[in-house]
Amino acid sequence: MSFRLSATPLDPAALQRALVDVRAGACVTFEGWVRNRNEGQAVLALDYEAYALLAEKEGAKIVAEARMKFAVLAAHCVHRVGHLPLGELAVWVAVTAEHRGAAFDACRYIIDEAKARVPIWKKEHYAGGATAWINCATRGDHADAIRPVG
Amino acid sequence: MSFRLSATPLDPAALQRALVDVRAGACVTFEGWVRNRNEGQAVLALDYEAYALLAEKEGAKIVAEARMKFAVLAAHCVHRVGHLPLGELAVWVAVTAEHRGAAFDACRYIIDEAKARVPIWKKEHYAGGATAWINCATRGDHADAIRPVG
Amino acid sequence: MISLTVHYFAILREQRGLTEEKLTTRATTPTALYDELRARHHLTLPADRVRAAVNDEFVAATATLRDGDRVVFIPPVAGG
Amino acid sequence: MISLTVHYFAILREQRGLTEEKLTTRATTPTALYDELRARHHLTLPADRVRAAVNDEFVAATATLRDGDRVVFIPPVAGG
Repeated sequence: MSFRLSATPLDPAALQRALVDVRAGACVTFEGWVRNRNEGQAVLALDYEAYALLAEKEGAKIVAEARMKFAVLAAHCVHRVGHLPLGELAVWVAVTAEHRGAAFDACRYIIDEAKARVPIWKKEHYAGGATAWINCATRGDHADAIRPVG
Repeated sequence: MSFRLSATPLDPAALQRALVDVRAGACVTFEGWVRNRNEGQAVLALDYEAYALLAEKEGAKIVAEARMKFAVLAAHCVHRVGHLPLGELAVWVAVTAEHRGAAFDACRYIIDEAKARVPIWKKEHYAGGATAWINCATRGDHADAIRPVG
Repeated sequence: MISLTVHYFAILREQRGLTEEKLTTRATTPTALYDELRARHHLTLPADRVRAAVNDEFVAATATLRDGDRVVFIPPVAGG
Repeated sequence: MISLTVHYFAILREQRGLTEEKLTTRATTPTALYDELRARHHLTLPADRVRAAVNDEFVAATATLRDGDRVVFIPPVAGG
């Protein structure tokens, strides 16, 4: 059971090898990828920034909660920080269990809670050069959160 | 969108590369592994047998249904046939989507429907030498489906 | 009387002792044919737990069998 | 007056123009301190959209700040 941040690219095949367990009948993984659009805008890249100490503490708490709520054998989550190009793996969650129901439910719980609670922030870089911190726009238009070029 | 059977071991990392898509924000995968116990019995290995022509037809129908029901970009399922040792990857399902909700829901739909509808059968080999075709026991004890040694 | 090919898989294959056979029958539906084969070969699964496919499509238990059909009886499945 | 260290992340770091500072304040709660900093540095997020952590633990907006605390204001998160 673990949660950690990584400043370097993730290797899902290598990460998954740590979960090998002959008691497990199911392994569910979630990968979050940097996609090329968000709310109608063309995205070129992302920056992820974390409050590392509290992020790892809160992430570990979420993984422990998943273990309490669902009959899982192992659960791991790794989240990238730094500058990520399109297509890059931003977050990886994997859960093993005897049965698939618990593996699906725990995997979804971990990513849903991580997105809502772990102090990690995402800045999108748009075609044209503007940037925005996601979820941080303030009233009216997005002018406060989207920083125009120059 | 595809469903296929494989008589040789699966390479999930290679299979997943076919799903790369910069429009995708989420990739959910399910792996079914051969586990060492089932309903209290120690399992040593499995045989999967398929009615290949109808299995691939029904599997393709399930994947197409998932595509209709959920906002997914791609969905693939590969199922092993043959003799599988403990820990072996028996079935792999992967779904990409813009958003994670659809990817989770479609992945679960595909594996749930595949287990219920695709003509594939599983024979378990137990410690001690007995075998049983799963779901094929008939009334009373399991004597009809479990074939004792010798 | 019609001539059919019957294919067996999994527990039915083991209990019948072969993977396919050609036969002639007075049965006109999958259920009637299965009951005939079940009695003859001591198959354990009752008809209501076996589905039928004809010419590689699932069919109803009461579908009409035609001369030359390829019939497959499908025990309870267990993929995954 | 108490002495505190304040750390800034993400949009707050950019708007404040630094990652941490030591300061003295009459504020006794995270909310009061945030409102003071928001007015001084023209931070855009209102206090009700910012959480607080003290010494690397989440705290209530009305928690009591103590001399020497390490305070972090947490804008809306967006992992994943």
